[in-house]
Amino acid sequence: MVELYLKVAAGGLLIGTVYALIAIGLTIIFGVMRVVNFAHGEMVVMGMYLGYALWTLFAIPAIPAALIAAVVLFGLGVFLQVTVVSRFVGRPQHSQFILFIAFALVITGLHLMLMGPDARSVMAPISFQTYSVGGLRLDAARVQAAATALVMILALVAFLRFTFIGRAIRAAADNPLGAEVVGIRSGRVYAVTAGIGLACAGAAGALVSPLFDAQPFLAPEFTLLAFIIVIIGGLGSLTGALIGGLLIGVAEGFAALLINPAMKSMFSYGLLIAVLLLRPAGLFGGREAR
Amino acid sequence: MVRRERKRTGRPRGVVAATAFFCALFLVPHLLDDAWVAVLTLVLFFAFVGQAWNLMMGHVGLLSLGHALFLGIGGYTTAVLLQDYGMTPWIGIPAGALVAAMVGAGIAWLGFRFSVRGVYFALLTIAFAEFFRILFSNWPLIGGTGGYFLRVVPEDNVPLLSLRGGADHFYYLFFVLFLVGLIVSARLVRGRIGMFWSAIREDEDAARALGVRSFRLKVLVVAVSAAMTACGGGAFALMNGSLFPNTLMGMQMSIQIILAPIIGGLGTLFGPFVGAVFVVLVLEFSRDLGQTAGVYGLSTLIYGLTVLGVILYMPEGIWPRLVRLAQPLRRDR
Amino acid sequence: MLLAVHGLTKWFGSVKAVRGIDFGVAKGEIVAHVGPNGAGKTTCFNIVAGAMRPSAGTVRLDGIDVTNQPPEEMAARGLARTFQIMRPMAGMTVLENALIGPLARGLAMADARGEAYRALERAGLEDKAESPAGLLTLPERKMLELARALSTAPRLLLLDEVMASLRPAEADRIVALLQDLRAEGLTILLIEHVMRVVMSLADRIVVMHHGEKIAEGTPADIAANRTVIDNYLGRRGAQ
Amino acid sequence: MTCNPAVDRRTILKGATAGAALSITPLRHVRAAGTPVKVGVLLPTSGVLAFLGQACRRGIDLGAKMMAENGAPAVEILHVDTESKAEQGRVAAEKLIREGCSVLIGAFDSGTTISAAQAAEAAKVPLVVNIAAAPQITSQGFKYVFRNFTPGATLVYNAVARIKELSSLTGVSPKTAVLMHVNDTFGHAVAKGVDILWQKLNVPIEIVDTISYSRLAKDMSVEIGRAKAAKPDILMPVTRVNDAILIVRELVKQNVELFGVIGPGSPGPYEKAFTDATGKYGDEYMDCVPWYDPTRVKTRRAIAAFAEAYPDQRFELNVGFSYEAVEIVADAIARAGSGEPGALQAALRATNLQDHIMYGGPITFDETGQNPNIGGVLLQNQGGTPKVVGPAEIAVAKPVFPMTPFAER
Repeated sequence: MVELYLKVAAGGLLIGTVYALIAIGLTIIFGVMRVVNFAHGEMVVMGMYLGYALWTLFAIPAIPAALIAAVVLFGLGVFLQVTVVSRFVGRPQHSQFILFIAFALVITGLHLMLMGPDARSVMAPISFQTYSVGGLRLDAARVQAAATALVMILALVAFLRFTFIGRAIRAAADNPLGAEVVGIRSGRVYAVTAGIGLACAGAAGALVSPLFDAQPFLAPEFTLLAFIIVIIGGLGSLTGALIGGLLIGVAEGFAALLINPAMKSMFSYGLLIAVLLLRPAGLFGGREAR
Repeated sequence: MVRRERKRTGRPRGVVAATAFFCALFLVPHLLDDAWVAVLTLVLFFAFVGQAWNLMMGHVGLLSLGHALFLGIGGYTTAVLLQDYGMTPWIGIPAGALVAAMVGAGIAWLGFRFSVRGVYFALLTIAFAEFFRILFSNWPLIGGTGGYFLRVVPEDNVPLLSLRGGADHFYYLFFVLFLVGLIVSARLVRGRIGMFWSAIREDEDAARALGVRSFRLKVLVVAVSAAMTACGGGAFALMNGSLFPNTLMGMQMSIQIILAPIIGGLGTLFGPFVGAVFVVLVLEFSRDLGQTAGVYGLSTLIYGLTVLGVILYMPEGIWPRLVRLAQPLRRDR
Repeated sequence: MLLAVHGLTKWFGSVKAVRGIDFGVAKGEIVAHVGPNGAGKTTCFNIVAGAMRPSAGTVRLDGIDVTNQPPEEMAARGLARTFQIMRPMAGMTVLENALIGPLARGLAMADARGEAYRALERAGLEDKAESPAGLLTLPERKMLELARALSTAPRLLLLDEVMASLRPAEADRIVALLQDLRAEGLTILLIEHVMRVVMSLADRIVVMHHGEKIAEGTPADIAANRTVIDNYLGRRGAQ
Repeated sequence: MTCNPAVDRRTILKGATAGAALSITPLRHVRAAGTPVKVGVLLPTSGVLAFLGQACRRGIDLGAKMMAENGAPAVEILHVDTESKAEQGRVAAEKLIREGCSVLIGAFDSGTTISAAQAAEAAKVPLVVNIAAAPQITSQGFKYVFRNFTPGATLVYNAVARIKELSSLTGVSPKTAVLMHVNDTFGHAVAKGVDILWQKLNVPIEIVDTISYSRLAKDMSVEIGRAKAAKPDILMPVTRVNDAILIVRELVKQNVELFGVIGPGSPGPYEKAFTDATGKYGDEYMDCVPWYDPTRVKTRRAIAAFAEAYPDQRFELNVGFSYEAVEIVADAIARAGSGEPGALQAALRATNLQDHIMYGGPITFDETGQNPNIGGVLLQNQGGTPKVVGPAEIAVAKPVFPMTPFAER
């Protein structure tokens, strides 16, 4: 039994790291533009399909595929931001919401047309491999995905801290008006932010492609998951998203183990309600968020 | 916006147009075949629940993304009272509305008590809707995910008593609901309460400083909206004869509910109907096209692109645009 | 005293914005709060109006403890206020803006309309009754703030810098209106930077600095008070 | 699109003819011969269930083609997509009835089927249910609904019976089992049925744990971890395709040692997507489902025709039952001698098809409209394809039980 608990905890932490990467993508866009990307899950699924296609066509494994997916989705993010989303920054929430619902529908439609409705699974040996760590068997794909996600998160943090544009993004997130005043061109900052947000989603999608089968209709689940993590961690906070991701990964694992797997996400929603009511800044957010 | 409409329909021309419109709607089953009647029934359904949602968003500025919850509560209450307790939907639907109003008021009370606002309020509604969806999915008494089914309508069915029947019957059921919804909304919105609601939407702090008791008025609008949505859910359950938490109470349904009023025009009385016509017809059209072309996913793509087009080029919605086209000389903006 | 504030204190996190202030406003009196930006004047206002809860201290209206009452309750008790940053309900017409107050008092629609028109007339906005409030000019918005406050038929009026950034002629109109109102027996508490106005209008002046009351008295007293001149009037009084 | 019904009719007809031209070319000859009877088909060819809806559609189209070749009366197939939405069932049915369809086939999922059945019942047009397992479809008193698919209870009865006789078939007697099921409409009904029948049939295997998981499960590691902890001899998962694949992956990764994995009436493991994704690890996975009878000539012909028409697809039960639905309708039309819905209803009620492709007795309908003679087989994936391994009378292979441990593959 102890082994099972350890395994659930380890599995939760590993997948939680990937969840965190997804959530960071969502939170960074919100932090800077105050725009909520309701099509985030669709972007993750896009990454999954990219992972699938890259493996099936060119035998590119998940880690390089994640880099490619990140680049592709970065491009998509910049494109969408410059062409459409920029006009919606500052517009009412319902308007933004419908915009992203429309994105979600278009992307799902394209997925269906290109890939069909059936689940696409990466048929790679890694899907069946495990690492043994002190008697604990861990999925190879999951360990690799978590490690890569962690590296990407750290790289992102370094980028935000040590590059000019990264600092501009952080400044914009802290105070959009202030950033404008000190002369940071918000258009460029916004475009890069949107690119990074989508890149996170895409990379995470490609990383989990050997673990989960890609299917167009998985998307809403990912979106809601990212929301839960982000709210629990505190909207706009990277650290919060990381801790939130790990927390949700582990919590869902234990809820499934101890209560009822079919009801495990009920636990997450209950937690979400509690956090929204009692700690709107998130469990780990310092600043008052509203 | 509310105001502009009032003046418009206040004129003879507006009254004539509105009367003609309702007569046409009333005659639909005599003019069109059952398939169109079924499609228009869905239009009326989405117009009605869209109207209910619009009360909250369009008139008070409270964004709910979890309205499917109230649909589910209304549907399940009506269905369970009918099937397990033999109660006519004449009792079941109001009972569902009452339960939904209480749940809605409870959520609103919690949310406002802890001053949850904006995106956070929207997320709170999603969280509650999903929470209840999973709860209903795992509730054996109502069949869980297995669904809840109504027995077939008996031979000696009296539609006016059982509220169940054929295509025409459901058309008129939703027609009446839509009409009542429109009248109730109009009376609320144009009366004293509506004035307070608008004030809250525009600036809650300023409204409170003028003596508007915003807390109870906000709880009230959520309760009214929930109750109306639940009525729609009850009738919807009678029409389909089966209920499933995942389809009736899922995120997809919540999104479908709010598309019509946003596309039609927020905060207007006719927007939800116009939006519902648009949304349902685009869906019908794109589905046929996808079927014809044999390309699966085409319908979703077209639907998405259409919604994108509307939100990009008519951000205020179709109805205000129509009103402006009909009266090119009015210049109040 | 119509309004009596005692020991009012407000913390924002670790910053003490208001430090144990006492002041009162008698019936029919005009009292002005002056002081540099950040002196805690608006915070005091917000607490009196119920928009903020004090960390300590009491607010009494007619001798009744109304500390922590919400703004709508204060409005029902006859307190009306304007906002420093104007907040017209932009999507509604000017008339509708002025209707909210009377309706909230429970008047029937027809009576409320009459009240609203009367308030607009006093503010000189009757011609604009049907235009959207969002289209008003800056002075018109100020007048709308005032009209909206008057529409609630207040006993005590709280005015937060209504004169700011108005031209002298516009400001004079407001001064005249306020003098009329006082003549009708309305009690007024105002925050004002324009010393010319304060000196001509106020019966009593409360000077605030760093969240503390540093002086109180008639305009003549204050003008003679060295501390005040050093701290505040020293710069502005010369204008 | 306008509100003019004529326009829409044209659109639909065009759609139908285009569809027919693409997939069922021979129909054109047939239609020339006489006035074809219009058969409306409602399936979820888009939306969440599209994968399965499209499999059904292949079965329908193949059925229509084969019937035409066999000289059955002319039929014209009209397809309408239900988008996997329950409320579309009614709209789709009304549409098809408006187009003059005198009989409907559909609708795969239970919610849509009930919704369509209400419209069919009101219009007195028979509905032949190809697939949908909710017991309520034939227990709510519909007079125009005929189901040639097993309701949950029968499905489970057959499955449990197959599992019970497993030990006599193989000489190995498992003692304990873990039941896992996806928490959707179907999985829920089946799992409930298994619980009830386990007692009723006195199966000498103890169910030590029951685990239900969300229909959108992306990850089964915890579920399998929990199942493993119960140390069962057999695992009985009621799945869809995706989760069946996830389960196999987890079993391999967690190196769970079992006598066997047997789905009690579970969709999924016989799908091509499953065997493709799991490869050698998907072999020896068993399932108890209604299935085609591989020993019949008719079946072999249908499979051959299917392989020719859809070389990349597998002929499985969705295809088979949809095929049979067309066969039932064609048979009823031939006997009724007219395309009038009332006559068709009477003819359907009197259906008695001895020679058909799915395993079981003759196709007949009892007073509730249910075919009570559908059997269930024990399938086992061998060499990447599902093979019938039980009951002995139609088995084409021997069951491998206990299965080869994953580590030794």
